[in-house]
Amino acid sequence: MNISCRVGNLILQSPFVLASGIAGNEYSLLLRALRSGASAVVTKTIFKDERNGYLPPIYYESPNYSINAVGLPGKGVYRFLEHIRRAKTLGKPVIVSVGGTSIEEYSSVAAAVAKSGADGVEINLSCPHVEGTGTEFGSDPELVRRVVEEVKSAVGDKPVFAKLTPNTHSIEELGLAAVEAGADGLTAVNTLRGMVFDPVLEEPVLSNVYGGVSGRALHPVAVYCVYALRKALPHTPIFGVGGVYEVSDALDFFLAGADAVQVGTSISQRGYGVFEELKKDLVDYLERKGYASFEEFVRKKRRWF
Amino acid sequence: MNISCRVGNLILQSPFVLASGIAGNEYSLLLRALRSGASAVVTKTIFKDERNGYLPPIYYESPNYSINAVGLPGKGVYRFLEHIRRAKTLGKPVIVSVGGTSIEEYSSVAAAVAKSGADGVEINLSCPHVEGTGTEFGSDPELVRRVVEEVKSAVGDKPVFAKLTPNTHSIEELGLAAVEAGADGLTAVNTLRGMVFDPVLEEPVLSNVYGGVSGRALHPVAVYCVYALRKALPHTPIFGVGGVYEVSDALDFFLAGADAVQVGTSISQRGYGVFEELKKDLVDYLERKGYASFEEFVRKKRRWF
Amino acid sequence: MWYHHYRVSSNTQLTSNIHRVVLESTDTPISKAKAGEFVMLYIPAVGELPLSVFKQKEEELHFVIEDYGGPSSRAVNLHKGEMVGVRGPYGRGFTLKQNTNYLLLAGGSGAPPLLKFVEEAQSTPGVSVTYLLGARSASELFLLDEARSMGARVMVSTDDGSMGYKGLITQLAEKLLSEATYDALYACGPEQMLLAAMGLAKRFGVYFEGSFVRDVRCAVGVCGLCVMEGTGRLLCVDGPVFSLHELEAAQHGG
Amino acid sequence: MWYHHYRVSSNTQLTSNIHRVVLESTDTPISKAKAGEFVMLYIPAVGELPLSVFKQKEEELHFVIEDYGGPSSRAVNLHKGEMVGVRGPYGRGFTLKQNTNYLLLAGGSGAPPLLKFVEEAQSTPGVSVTYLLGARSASELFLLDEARSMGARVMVSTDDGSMGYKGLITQLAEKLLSEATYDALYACGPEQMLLAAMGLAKRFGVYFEGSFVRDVRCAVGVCGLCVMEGTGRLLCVDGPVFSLHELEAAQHGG
Ligand SMILES: Cc1cc2nc3c(=O)[nH]c(=O)nc-3n(C[C@H](O)[C@H](O)[C@H](O)COP(=O)(O)OP(=O)(O)OC[C@H]3O[C@@H](n4cnc5c(N)ncnc54)[C@H](O)[C@@H]3O)c2cc1C
Ligand SMILES: Cc1cc2nc3c(=O)[nH]c(=O)nc-3n(C[C@H](O)[C@H](O)[C@H](O)COP(=O)(O)OP(=O)(O)OC[C@H]3O[C@@H](n4cnc5c(N)ncnc54)[C@H](O)[C@@H]3O)c2cc1C
Ligand SMILES: Cc1cc2nc3c(=O)[nH]c(=O)nc-3n(C[C@H](O)[C@H](O)[C@H](O)COP(=O)(O)O)c2cc1C
Ligand SMILES: Cc1cc2nc3c(=O)[nH]c(=O)nc-3n(C[C@H](O)[C@H](O)[C@H](O)COP(=O)(O)O)c2cc1C
Ligand code: FES
Ligand code: FES
Repeated sequence: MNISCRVGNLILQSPFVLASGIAGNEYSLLLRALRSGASAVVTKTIFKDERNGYLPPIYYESPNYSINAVGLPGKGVYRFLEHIRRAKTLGKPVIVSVGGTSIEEYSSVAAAVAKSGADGVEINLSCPHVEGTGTEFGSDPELVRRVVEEVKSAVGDKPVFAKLTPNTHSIEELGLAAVEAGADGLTAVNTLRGMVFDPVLEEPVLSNVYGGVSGRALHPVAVYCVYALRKALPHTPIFGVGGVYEVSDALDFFLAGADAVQVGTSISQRGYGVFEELKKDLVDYLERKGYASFEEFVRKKRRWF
Repeated sequence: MNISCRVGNLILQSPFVLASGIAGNEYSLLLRALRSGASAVVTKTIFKDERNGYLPPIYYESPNYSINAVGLPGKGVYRFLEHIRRAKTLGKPVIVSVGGTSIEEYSSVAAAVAKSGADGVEINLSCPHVEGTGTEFGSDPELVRRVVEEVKSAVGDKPVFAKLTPNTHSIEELGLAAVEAGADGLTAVNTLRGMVFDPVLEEPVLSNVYGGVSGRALHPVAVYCVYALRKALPHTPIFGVGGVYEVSDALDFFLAGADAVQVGTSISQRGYGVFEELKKDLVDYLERKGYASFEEFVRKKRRWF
Repeated sequence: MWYHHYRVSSNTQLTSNIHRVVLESTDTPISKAKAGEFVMLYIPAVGELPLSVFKQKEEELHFVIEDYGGPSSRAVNLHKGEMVGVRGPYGRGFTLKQNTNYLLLAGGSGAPPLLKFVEEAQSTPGVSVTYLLGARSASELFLLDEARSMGARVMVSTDDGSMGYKGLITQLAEKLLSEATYDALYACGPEQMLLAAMGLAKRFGVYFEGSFVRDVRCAVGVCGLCVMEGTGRLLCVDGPVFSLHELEAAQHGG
Repeated sequence: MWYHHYRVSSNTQLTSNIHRVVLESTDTPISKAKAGEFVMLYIPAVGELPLSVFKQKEEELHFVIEDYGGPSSRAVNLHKGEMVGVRGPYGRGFTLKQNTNYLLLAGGSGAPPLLKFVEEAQSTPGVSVTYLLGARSASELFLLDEARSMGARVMVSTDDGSMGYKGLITQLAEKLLSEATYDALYACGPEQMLLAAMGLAKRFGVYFEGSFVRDVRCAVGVCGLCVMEGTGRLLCVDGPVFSLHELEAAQHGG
């Protein structure tokens, strides 16, 4: 069963990709995800300079959701370039997530990683818990447009994905702005702003007080976002992200219009084995349903658009 | 143990109120909720004219969330007035949720229900799945301002609550607009736009294709919304709504700054008994922790503001 | 799991507008339903409708469905092999007690829950069942042998007298109630018939339960659309079967 | 449940900057940890830090905590009655095999997982344990009787010679390894000590495991901050205990 797919001009052996920020700060971890069956990886969001991130607690899990406020720690782009080169040694696409607290930072980081061999750039316009970056750019279509334009002109022909926030009244508006400004594709979505208290200790758990909700709770919202984007943009490559645990979660995204999915939080519960399991379960599903390939399934099943 | 509380000038015997749209379309159901221990009820959203709503499937439940697109069916305001009068016979507050597809409709419905004895009006600025109402007004601070102003001047001294959407990049902005325009309080939040597929049948389940996510998945997002509003508006009465199943869910809201909570989806799983259970569990909690009353707990535990 | 998935294994026409549809589970079947309990049948891209469980085996679900012109038109035309979703069972069914003499009144597609009741009654000590089915004419009667084979005394009424008693089913029931003693009167059918049956039960001092129909959309007690007006009772969780006592509360309101 | 809640039941100072803190469960206790596994200790409004489980009974958890100046300063000052959260146990601990002659090297607050190992080894057939604790001076040594009472041969080293062997713990270990045969060398302590111990193990051809420290924040394998550089291994899920083999992969990268 052929489960390869195309997302823009990226050719993927399967529609299962590692999401940004999930143990994606080191080449050896990126290689591990790729060896474990991810068809591509998105790195941790990279900034120009070193960032410490927040002190723990930075992560909390309930049966219905996870929430994190890691605070985008990282060594800065120049120390990361070597990691891009090393992560590429398996020949699978390495997409680098770029961040910035200014349009200039976004584009200079993007230029640097593109030059070091990134196969694509994902612009993090959607981190919900760090001031001065992420949603502060990504909630305003005009800023989305400007960031995407600058990044696109900085990276030349490397594909650029705009990663969008679900914390909006109109994800279509944000997606349209990104695509009009030259984005080659979209990633939907980042986490929803949320908060958790420990009820016994009567305290907000996260050191940052609030954070981003991912996992199962995010799933139906993320599926809707992909659907809304697909309606508005019939031909734009779209990664679906949010609560992919089982193959049925991935199918939701494919049916809603995603070309491939990224996998994040579920790795904390299912480990890296999740990639091979998803691939196997997708093959089983397609066989059982009598599809000849993943591509055929996608082509046939988009009746509601 | 005294668990009464004030939400603006409404005095409630407990901080547990029936949320709008949960079997709130008939006086006998409102009375049932009140007799089952709700300290107040919010009615189904009422429009000027009769509305059919959507055909089933209109509701879907997973362990992690519920999703609905009921489509705001109702008999229209004039046939509902009698229900308000009858629901009031127990002497507990009856808050009427008002809808509109124009500012004029919102305010005329509000005027009619206020005259028929509604103890408060909640403006539904946040239904995510019906075109021409709800979020179409509630996502734009300027429209929020105008609707609230008109409704407030139509209902005189009856308290007006603006019910807000979490589908926004800044709930503070919406809350501030409502309060500046004269809202006496806020209800946070309505459902998040979402979508669900049946993976075996490969179809979007809801007849409306997308709907509103409530229940457990909404909870951390709703708690954040209340927190953000409380930071921005230290003295505004706030109802927290979203995924209250156990008393610990309610405590999350109280700790985040809510004065009381509304209970919706959990009734589908726990039945009307949920109100007495929440009350009992709150009393137990306060006793175990050594608080003298609910009011004392609230006063003491707001360190992070 | 919200929807349990089933494949249509047969569809038999019983009358001009009533079909028997049999489903076979393709994953885990729904749990056991009692007579009067219902499920929501989801037909992809068509809609969802409430249906009483008529028969249930391990992996099988049987319905008797009448074509009313809406989604039910599609339901009666389900063809072998089609996939559907089923959720439930929901609600509260008919009470079954030992040593009781039951009179059952089924109006048209109201038959399924009562036929299921006959089946359940079969193995209950001391129970005797008289099953009445009413229709406009003989060609609209169905599944009489089924009822007989399960040990019920079966009688029918037709408006045109083409078979059995000529007249309304409630008139036949009135006749039977005046001739003999019954402990309980259970009914399912159009609202008018149910109200008439309720009147009979009161007049003859017989315990009554009836299975009603309202606008069921969520089936889990949140949308409120299936309210039994004035009672605070929801058909989907508190019914669809209500006793006389519960329905009188309906009339008094509050 | 993410956090299991505990109340501090005692806090005993062991050295100038090392305390033994005992917690008592107030709801459900965490499940059993193996020697080397760790938990995250959450001190409200302060933070969270990874700690090896030192002792564990049904409802009790014991830690040995050193004050490093950050959140650990608050942890060593936890007072009786204070409420905290604990999540875990996380990671993979030390391998314990029958009929093995272990040499354990504990540097300062690296003692707790190895003391727990001594306790587990006690009831394992054919196991003998030599436990070395190293510190700068005699006043910084602690819990030696605890180790002795559990059947370990205990030896100490101090930099200033104020007690036991004068010199580094790895020098003492080198001496012992040249004098006798050990099947396995297990170590926990500062990274420099661990690397030196690893060198010894290689030189003497002894099986090695060491418990390492990295920047543990999520403890569940998502943030990536605890990566053992170049290995693709995460300390929080694949460690904190790594064998020589796993660590050599670290040096070769990829
Ligand atoms: C608990 C329960 C159990 C049931 N069990 C069974 C069973 O076992 N077998 C069975 O056959 N049925 C059963 N029913 C009834 C069944 O579910 C449907 O309600 C019934 O079949 C109505 O069919 P429909 O949805 O096709 O028609 P509807 O959608 O009700 O419509 C019928 C026709 O009337 C028109 N119409 C309806 N409402 C309006 C309106 N407001 N304005 C204008 N036009 C309108 C429609 O367009 C259509 O043409 C049960 C119902 C309940 C509540
Ligand atoms: C698996 C595991 C098990 C452990 N078990 C134990 C145990 O049983 N007992 C025990 O005592 N410890 C244990 N530790 C270590 C412990 O969790 C803490 O890491 C250690 O106590 C550090 O303490 P801290 O957080 O207070 O200090 P840190 O926050 O690390 O800081 C120490 C001091 O250095 C400064 N500092 C730290 N980093 C920087 C920087 N980047 N720039 C500038 N200043 C900096 C801080 O401000 C502070 O003053 C374990 C660690 C791990 C990973
Ligand atoms: C711990 C953690 C760290 C994350 N860091 C980033 C990040 O650096 N950049 C980014 O764009 N998204 C980041 N995300 C968001 C994920 O990439 C993803 O969009 C989101 O978690 C939803 O997917 P999931 O439900 O599969 O986790 C992070 C998520 C988690 C849980
Ligand atoms: C079936 C259903 C119908 C609803 N109808 C309305 C409505 O008419 N008006 C409204 O303001 N909110 C409506 N809501 C939203 C709820 O009042 C509430 O804001 C939301 O469900 C979150 O709370 P919960 O998680 O406790 O359900 C509805 C929710 C559900 C589940
Ligand atoms: S059908 Fe929704 S409450 Fe009964
Ligand atoms: S601490 Fe986050 S991955 Fe190990």
